[in-house]
Amino acid sequence: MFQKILIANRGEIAVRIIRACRDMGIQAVAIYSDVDREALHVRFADEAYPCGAPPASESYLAKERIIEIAKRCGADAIHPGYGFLAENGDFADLCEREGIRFIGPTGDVMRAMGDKVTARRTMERAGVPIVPGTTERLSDEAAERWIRDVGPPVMIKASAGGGGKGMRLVRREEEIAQAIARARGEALASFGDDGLYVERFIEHPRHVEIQVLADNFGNTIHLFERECSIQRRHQKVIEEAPANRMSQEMREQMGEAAVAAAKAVGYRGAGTCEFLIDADGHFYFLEMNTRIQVEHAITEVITGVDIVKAMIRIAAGDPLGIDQSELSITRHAIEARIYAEDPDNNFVPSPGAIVVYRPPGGIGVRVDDGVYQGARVTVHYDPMVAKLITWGRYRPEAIDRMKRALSEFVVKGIKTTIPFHQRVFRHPSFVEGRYDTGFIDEHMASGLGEPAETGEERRVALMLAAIAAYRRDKERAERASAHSDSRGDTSGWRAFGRRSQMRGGPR
Amino acid sequence: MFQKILIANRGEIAVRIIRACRDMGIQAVAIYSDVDREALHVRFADEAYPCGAPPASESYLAKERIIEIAKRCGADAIHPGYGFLAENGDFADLCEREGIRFIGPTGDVMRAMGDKVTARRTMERAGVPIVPGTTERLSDEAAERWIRDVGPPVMIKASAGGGGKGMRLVRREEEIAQAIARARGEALASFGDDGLYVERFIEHPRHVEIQVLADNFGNTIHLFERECSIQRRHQKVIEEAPANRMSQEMREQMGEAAVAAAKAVGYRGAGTCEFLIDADGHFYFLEMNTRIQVEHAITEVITGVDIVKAMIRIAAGDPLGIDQSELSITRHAIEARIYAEDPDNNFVPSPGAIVVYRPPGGIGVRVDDGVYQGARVTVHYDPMVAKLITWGRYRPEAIDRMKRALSEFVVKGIKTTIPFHQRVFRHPSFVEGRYDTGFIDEHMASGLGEPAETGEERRVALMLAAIAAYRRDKERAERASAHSDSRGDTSGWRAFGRRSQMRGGPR
Amino acid sequence: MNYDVSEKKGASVMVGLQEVEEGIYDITIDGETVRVDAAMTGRTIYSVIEEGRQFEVLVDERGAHGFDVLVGARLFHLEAVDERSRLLSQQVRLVAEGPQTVEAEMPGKVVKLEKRAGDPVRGGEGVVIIEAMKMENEIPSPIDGRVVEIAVREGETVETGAKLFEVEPADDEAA
Amino acid sequence: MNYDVSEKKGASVMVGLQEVEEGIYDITIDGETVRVDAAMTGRTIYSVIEEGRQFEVLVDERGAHGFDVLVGARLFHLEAVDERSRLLSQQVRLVAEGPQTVEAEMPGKVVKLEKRAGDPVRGGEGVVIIEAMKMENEIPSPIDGRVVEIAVREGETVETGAKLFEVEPADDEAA
Repeated sequence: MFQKILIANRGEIAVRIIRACRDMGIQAVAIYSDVDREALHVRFADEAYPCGAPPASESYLAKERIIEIAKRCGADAIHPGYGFLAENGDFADLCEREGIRFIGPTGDVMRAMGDKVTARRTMERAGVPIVPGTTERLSDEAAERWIRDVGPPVMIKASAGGGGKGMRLVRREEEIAQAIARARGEALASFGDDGLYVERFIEHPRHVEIQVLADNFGNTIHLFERECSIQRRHQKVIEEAPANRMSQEMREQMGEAAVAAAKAVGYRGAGTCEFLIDADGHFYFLEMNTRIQVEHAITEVITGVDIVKAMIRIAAGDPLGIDQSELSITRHAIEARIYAEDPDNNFVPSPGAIVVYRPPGGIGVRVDDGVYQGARVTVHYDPMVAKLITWGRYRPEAIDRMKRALSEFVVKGIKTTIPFHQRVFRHPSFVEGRYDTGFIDEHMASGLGEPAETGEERRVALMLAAIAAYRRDKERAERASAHSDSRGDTSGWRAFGRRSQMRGGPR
Repeated sequence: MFQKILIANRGEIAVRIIRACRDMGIQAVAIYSDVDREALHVRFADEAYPCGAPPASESYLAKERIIEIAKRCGADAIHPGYGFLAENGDFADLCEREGIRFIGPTGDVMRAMGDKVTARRTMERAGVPIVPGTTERLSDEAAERWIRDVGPPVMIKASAGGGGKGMRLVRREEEIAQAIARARGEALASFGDDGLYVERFIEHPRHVEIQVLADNFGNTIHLFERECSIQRRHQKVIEEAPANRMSQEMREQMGEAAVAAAKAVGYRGAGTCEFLIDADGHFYFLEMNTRIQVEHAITEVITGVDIVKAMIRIAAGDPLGIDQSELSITRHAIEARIYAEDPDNNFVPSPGAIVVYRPPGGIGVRVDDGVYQGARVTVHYDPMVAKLITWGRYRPEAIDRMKRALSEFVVKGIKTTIPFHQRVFRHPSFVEGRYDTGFIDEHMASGLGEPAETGEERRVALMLAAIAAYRRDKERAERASAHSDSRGDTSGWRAFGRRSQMRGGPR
Repeated sequence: MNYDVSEKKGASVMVGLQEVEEGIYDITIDGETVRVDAAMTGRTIYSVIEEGRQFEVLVDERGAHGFDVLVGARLFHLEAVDERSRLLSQQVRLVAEGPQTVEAEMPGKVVKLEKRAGDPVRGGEGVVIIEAMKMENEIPSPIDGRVVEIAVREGETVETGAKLFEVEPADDEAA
Repeated sequence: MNYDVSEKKGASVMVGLQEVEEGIYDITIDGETVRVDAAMTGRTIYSVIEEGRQFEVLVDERGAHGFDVLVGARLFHLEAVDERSRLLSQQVRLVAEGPQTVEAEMPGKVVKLEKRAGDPVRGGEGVVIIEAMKMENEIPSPIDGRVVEIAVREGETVETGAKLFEVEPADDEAA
């Protein structure tokens, strides 16, 4: 087993991985950019080294520097977390060349899955259902011909694509030529590769993914599914496991498809196969994420399997040691991502110092966070500050606990998406489990779903504003009089001063 | 279902019950003594009413006042938690007479179990194995005769007993007469009842208990066992589930015995049958606790059943809705009780204000606490401030996470037993699961098990003491100079002042 | 003591406040007086008890008279002005009805200008786009009216509080 | 700047400290100098980095020169005295070697006196029993010697810091 692992990441996932190292008795090495010296992941680490200036390109993406730190401190392995270098095949290759184990699949596997056209062809060969469309890069003419044959609506996508870049929806034939041109331009600009392919467009699909684990001895298992249909700007905000409206046989079919996909590319480690499910309940392979997912925790809850520890053991060459037959779904889990954004102001980022931080607790609640009271959220990195995971024996219990946990979760100093989540979990469509990727646009357009303001809450708010104003004025007056005379003075303000000291004392 | 429940308790269990009410959409009413106005359970409640002076006898034990509050605020039911009025049969009767549902068994059942001699007789009749000994109250002569017949070592116990009061161990025949006299005196003083009985003394037993749930429709199930052998002064400090060295058939036998015991007294609600297990692996009924246990959470973890919610549903007249066959052990869980005591100073209580409070988090960790940063721990009540529960697929994973969680748990301002726990969970006998109720006396006598101090830690401590002293001196000097002249002054101290302001700003 | 409490752009309510003993207040709203026990439990977190009902309320000061008050899941942006300061604050409000200046709420990079000086603009319509935290954020006009000035250039990096643009209300166009 | 750092009743170690820039120190112990980056992350919690190794260290001030320092699972009770104050503190230590006064560490009720004035007592042996937090706590003598005075009565309630009893060292009996 490894003696020392360098975590090439920051925030909650770095803390999550450090915890796994602690649990395994492995030394954890953190790296930090100049603004992260006081970040939580540094405080949790056994060793910590600066890795450069705040911009990720100069620190958390600085391949050579990170390798050099790993070699200098004698780390056996590097865990990339998610984002940053997690799906960078060249970095994986570099690690192996330098004799440091990269905790994840090989660079070749990442590249094979990174190129969507290649991935689609591989999956098709492996018998995994893909979204109907082309499986090679198309010339303008070929693309136009294909679209006219099948007819709109279709989606033009960049082969090197991801994150919605180089993607164009075609609803009317007149749009074809311009859409192709735009997509190529964006693809070239974003990825330096203008290869395109075309897919049939699926209206309001559901997004369901399968977690897989594969070791170096041909053992490949799946840990069931996660439903990730609650998205905003192609960004997942709420996930749950198991999925809604999922029959046991569909679960098995998707699980087998995901295992087949992983085997088709000789996958190693933890990975996720993302699928779209259309209105008729057909599922289509979308892409494979060759890393740990943000939402891995809900799968850990329902199966009891520690996925990060499994990744480390697999990378160290241990056999998986878990048989598919041992696994069953013993809980229902939900995750809410808490972002430093202002949901009442178009989700504008809200950086700053966290002056009050009280995460929720109690039964059925797990918080994976990367901040603490006094921590500072900067503009440089992903605005997610915490993941709130709740569970129960059944889904309603998990939702009840989520609503309760959100009501306990106090973060002051920055705005967060906690109030937004409180609206989502009260919404009938969510409570019934009948939603798709259109949920937020349909139901959460600003204002919509806003909790009906009770006169009660309003009255209390008015009173507290007055009380807070009064207390502030009073303290100011007290400070003033305290300066004006240092002799004993018996004005109400001074008396208040003494009382408040008494309040501090034992009672 | 109830609309409103009054929680006749405080601290972590009151918070636990309020959370269950929140999860069920039930209004939670807190009561607070004069020192508890700012306690966490008050902040979490929907309603809160003062119940009297700090001494429990004048507040949390004031039956009539609590009933009166419940009636005034229109509570349907009262949850007593543990301690205080939880096992007070008269209070249960009073509630029912006043038309308020007491969440727990009837007063008669409590009394039947409260009187040890009656309980032993009932269990014997129900075929539940009891510690060999007498099953009626004994005269001095009868007691002495019995002891001489079987021979020492024997334990003389108070029939009304509990908490080690009125208990005397007899190792030599010469001690008999005095031991009987002492036990009677103590029993009379403590319980106003000098009834005694005698049991064979079991050396270093293990303490294993079975959680049961029973509804009003004759459904009685058990939620498997908890091992509570790690005790200090008859007080549990660490519990785990499932128990060590427990075969499946012994688990079934004990489960059946516990269910039989509950049925024998027509039990309703959640209860716990405590058993002693001797060195040969025989188990003997010790007593039944007719309330929620401090350590209920580890059973919730391994079974997924929310015991507090089940108690409320049963009291409301709902059927249990869980069949024994549905239940299985899906995790291993451990609880460490965190007390406001100084383990390095003979566990002297350590009340005071909590200036820093950072509970642990992440995978496999639950914290049930009754405090917060800024809260005040008083001398008036039980010194337990939090329960730390960790779990894993298997026991070693639960222990690894416990050690990690303890290392993350920061409580400053008061002393806690966290360092003590860190020693226990490193001890080979615990790690191997080979321990009994003698564990702490044998292995944790003060100093023993103290972590080997590394020169490293010592060096760092010396450095930080110097740094802290330096920073304090520096700030004092700065404040001084700031007063001495308000004009711009460029001494090092002033410059420091400016720099520290800069540090406060965005970076 | 009396305070005028109002939601931003909302009518104001007169709140009478009398401290009975420390932390205990008699509060009068719409002629009705209630006794309130407001204990501070940690920074900015109040435990409020009114006739038995307990509320956990978080209060953040915002500027001279502003208070963000969170009750349950509901956040209120309020202004509390004591009688003495009321006149002044009214003047402030009048000013606030003239041309509006919009400032950057966080540091970031200006990636796009969607309006030019002189363009008409609707309230909520985007004027500039700023990239921060790996996301593009459209900064909208607070009011219907016309863009008076754009104070930034594309590609420029701005700090918190930097002036982005100025808009004047539609009705001012009559002038 | 130089500090004498010692564990209670332990030998003291000279620690040299030179601030390089804010939060960065050159620390000299036993002639060896290392560079230490000590960042404060929240009250009393330090993140310390020395040649890459990171330690989370909690420091509590205790009285004039006392610091409780928690490193990992290990708590150190230390005294850090700068050179100027050393002489003074040495006098204090000398005093501390005379008769010892034991005070209540928490409020509570005196339930039992186990010694009388004049009784010989061993270090660690109980002198009075105080009940607090529903538990009886035996307050032991800090040293071998003789009880000089018992300052409380059974049944009496005592506040934190109240004098409980005084003992004088055995060797003083020679005097």
